[in-house]
Amino acid sequence: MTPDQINQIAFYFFGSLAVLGAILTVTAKNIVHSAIYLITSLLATAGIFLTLQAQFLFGVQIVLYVGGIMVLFVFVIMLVNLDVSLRQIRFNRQKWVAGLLTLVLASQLGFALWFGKEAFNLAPGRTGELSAQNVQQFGRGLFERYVLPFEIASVLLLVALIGAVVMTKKRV
Amino acid sequence: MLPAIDHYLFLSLALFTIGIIGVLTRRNVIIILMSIELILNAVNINLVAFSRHWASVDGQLFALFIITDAAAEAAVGLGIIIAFFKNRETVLADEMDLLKW
Amino acid sequence: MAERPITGFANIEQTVLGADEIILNMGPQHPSTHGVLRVKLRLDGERILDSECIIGYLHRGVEKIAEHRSYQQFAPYVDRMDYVAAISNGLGYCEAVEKLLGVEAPPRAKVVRTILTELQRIASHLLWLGTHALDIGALTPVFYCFREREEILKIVEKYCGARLTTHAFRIGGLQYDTYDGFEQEVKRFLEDFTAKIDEYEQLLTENRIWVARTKGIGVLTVQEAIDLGATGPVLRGSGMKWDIRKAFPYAAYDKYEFEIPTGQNGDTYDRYLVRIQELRQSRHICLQAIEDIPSGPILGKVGKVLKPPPGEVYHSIEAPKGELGYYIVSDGTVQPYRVRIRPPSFINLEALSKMVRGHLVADVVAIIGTLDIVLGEVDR
Amino acid sequence: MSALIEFFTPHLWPIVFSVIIVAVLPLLAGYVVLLERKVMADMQARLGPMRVGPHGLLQPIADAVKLLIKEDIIPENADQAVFWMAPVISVTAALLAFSALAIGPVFQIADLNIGLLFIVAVSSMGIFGIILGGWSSNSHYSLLGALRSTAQMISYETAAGLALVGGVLLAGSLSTREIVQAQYDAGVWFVFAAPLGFFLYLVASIAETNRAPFDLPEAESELVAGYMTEYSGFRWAIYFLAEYANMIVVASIASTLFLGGWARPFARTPIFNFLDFAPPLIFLVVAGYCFYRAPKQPERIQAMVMALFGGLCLLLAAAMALPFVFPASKAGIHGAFWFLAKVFLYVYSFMWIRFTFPRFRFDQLMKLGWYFMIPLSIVNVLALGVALVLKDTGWHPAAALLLTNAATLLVAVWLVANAQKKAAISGPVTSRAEG
Repeated sequence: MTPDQINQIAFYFFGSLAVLGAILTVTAKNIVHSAIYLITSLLATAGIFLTLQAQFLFGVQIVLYVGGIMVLFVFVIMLVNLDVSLRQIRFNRQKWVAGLLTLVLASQLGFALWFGKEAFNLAPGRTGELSAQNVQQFGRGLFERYVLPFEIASVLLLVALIGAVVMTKKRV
Repeated sequence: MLPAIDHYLFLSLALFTIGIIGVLTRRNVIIILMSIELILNAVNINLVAFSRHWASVDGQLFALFIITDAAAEAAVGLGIIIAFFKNRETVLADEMDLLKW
Repeated sequence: MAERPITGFANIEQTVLGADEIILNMGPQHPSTHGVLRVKLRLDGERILDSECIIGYLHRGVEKIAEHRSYQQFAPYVDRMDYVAAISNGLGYCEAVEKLLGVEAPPRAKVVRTILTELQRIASHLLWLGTHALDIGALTPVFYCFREREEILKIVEKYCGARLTTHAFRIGGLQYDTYDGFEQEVKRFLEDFTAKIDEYEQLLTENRIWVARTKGIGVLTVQEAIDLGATGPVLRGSGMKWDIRKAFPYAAYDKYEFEIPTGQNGDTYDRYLVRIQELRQSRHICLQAIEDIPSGPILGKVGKVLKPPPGEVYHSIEAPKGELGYYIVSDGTVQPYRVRIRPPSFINLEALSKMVRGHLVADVVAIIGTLDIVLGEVDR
Repeated sequence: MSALIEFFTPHLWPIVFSVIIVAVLPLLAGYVVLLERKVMADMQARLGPMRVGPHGLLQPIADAVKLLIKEDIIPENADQAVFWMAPVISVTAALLAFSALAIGPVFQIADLNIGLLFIVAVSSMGIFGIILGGWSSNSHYSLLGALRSTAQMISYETAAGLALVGGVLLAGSLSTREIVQAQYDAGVWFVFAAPLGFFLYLVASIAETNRAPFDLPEAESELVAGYMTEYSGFRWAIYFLAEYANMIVVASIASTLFLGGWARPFARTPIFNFLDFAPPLIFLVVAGYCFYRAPKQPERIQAMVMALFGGLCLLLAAAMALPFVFPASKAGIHGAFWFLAKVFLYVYSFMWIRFTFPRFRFDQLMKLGWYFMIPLSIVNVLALGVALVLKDTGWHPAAALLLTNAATLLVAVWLVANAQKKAAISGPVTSRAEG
């Protein structure tokens, strides 16, 4: 078993886990179960990041997505009434139309990807490997080339923070 | 040798589609928000796969920005849900039919 | 919602997100309801909108039992009401029956009664302090308190053979005289005791978390306390200088000088300070009493069969928890026609729902603690 | 088969270490519990467990056996699958964090380049064990406990993370190995370079592990047992294991980042080389005490266990003395000793705090987190950044750090004073009752 094989196995394992989790997220009856499946899917995505040598992003995905955002989701789910939601109809009226249209869109995109590989120039690109020490590269990129988007993102977060606080206060 | 890049693209496409189906068909707003997270996640896989493909960290940086964005979106979205739930006692999208309350 | 502005609940403007209200049953199986009290709380998040006390899980019909026992036979039953201060219960009952009979205990008996009752008050307050601190999360004071309480229980055990439900007194005086070395042992204990109180205070009084947890919590104004009929440290913590030991002296209290500590704001912290001061005052009283115990008989002139003349009597004493009253009606037979007990815990407990409104769940625990209730007495 | 062996050969040591951690950690956690009970007893003027084995030395094993053979109860209306899964998540997260921790320079499963981030990430997963356990029990106490713990852990994780960022800034790396190396090279532990950062991490880590005075999620006197009210037997034991494993994890992080990791105190000062003799000597003394006490035990079995314990200590002392014979093994053996010594010191401080203070109320806890801890940790990171810039512009590092730390301290004092002023205005004023 070579490292390549391991990578292959890891990709298919995490990939199928992510898809399975996603499907169950959308179809689950209980919202908390839904959230758990989404967490599974996100963790599987983190695993995929790991196979792509994006270690820092792997950490960020777990800390922010799983440890932050999903906790927030679960928190809110517990605050809003759960017993009622179990008895409600899961899907809305236009579910068949919506599902069909989405599948059409997906098949179009898939068709384009499958038959248009050359057009997208998806042949193996540069042979250079990402260095194993890409945390340093990552930091450099963030604070040199992309420092302006970084600052904008921080402002965005601040705005979101204030917005969330203002909205959830009882009286504004 | 990793799986070729189009494997990642198809995985991403699958997640994206499932996310869209969730957004369009579910009634519960929280699930809709979670489906949006799925979509963003699908985009992240694409970005990171290309980052690896082109041997440059730029894609990862974009993915980081998207995660930031997802955090902001979740905070505001959940804030709206809580505010709405306080007023109308519902979290169903098709019952949110008032422009102002 | 509340009739008065919510004072203790610092300016949290509804941190709890508006989830729908839930009903939380605290007890009867709950570690910090001091027995089998059940408090039904209507909560908004963790904020209390309403509360209701449900009692009676420990009801034994003590008052009814009295009607089928002779006066002496009933005396041990009162020990089972406030079982952490059995001696005080016994004193109240004995004095009430003595009043009905028109006899008086001899001076020696009175002084010994005073000493034992004050020791019991210290023991009761120590138990309160330890469990109250434990409820608020301080794990250590309870063991320090029990260390000293153990000394008192040892003295009581040596005196009458029992530690908890003592049945220490008899109608008309005492059954036993003090044992040899009683004075020395009590004195030794009292002399060390100030340092021990300082030790508790070191752990709690200035502790910022303790102050934050108790100041402004469960505020009861003087008027509210009077309206609710609260007595004892709960009333004194609100600032009322009222103590039956001073107002209607019984036993030998008129011979000794002591102060009535009072609080100012009527919050949990003030009641804590009041009780700590009471510990010091009780020690002071005991020290005075132990200095000269008059010699003489220990049992007054009462017959073997007690047949009080028909009539009624109300006698109350200052038990550790407040005014403990006995209302006894005699029809001239050997058994009382009716005994009605005014238990301080039961009446102080009435204040609970007023005090907890607007506070958090954690404060309920602090407030139940500060009321110092014993369910055996509430339910009888 | 041969392919498998070939694949596993380079990973032999990591696998061995993982097995050791999974096997030893529950035992260690059990003995940390015993230690805690003994420390508690000592502070509370009593003896603590004394029955099982001499001085209660076998108590953890007895407890474990009792918990394992207890009836396994799942509440009828509980969400079975989630109820089953929640404690497993908790303990998995706690154990996974060990994979990047370095217990000494040799004993490490993997030296990740995102080491610290990985540890923080996987231990943040532990929240799910608590919140899902609380939710699935279908009990109000559990749910309130779960909600409390979620709010608390999110708030304090921010403060803890920012406090760690301070240390990482000083070290310039996320890898545990390089962080320790940086402290060794600098000749000073980061606790002295960033004392406020250490203090913030200490407080935040207590809150993160749900220990008193921040143990609101499981506040015994209010919420019975918080999120684990409905748990019993083995599942409860798993939660317990997770809690103590988490304690060891945060202690390990703190000793790696702030207390010099596996480096001996004064590692680069030759005068203090005599400290190398400390590890075997300490174990020798303990062994001597055990042998001294063994004949005095009331029961024969107790005497035997005591002697056995003494023998164990003797063995450990011999192991600690090994480096004097084979200098090559010094780094591994003494490194592990110093690291574990620091971890236990940190855990001891947790216990000390627990038995001294009453519990915070929930709103007070959140106020402390958001109004004091988080602003101060942000200021701390900024100040350390300024210090690093000053160093680059030619300042002496000590002077730069002194200046910036003083500035942070001023901010802290200002925050406290401000809060006190506010409390004085809004809160009722009480003077002591006269008596």
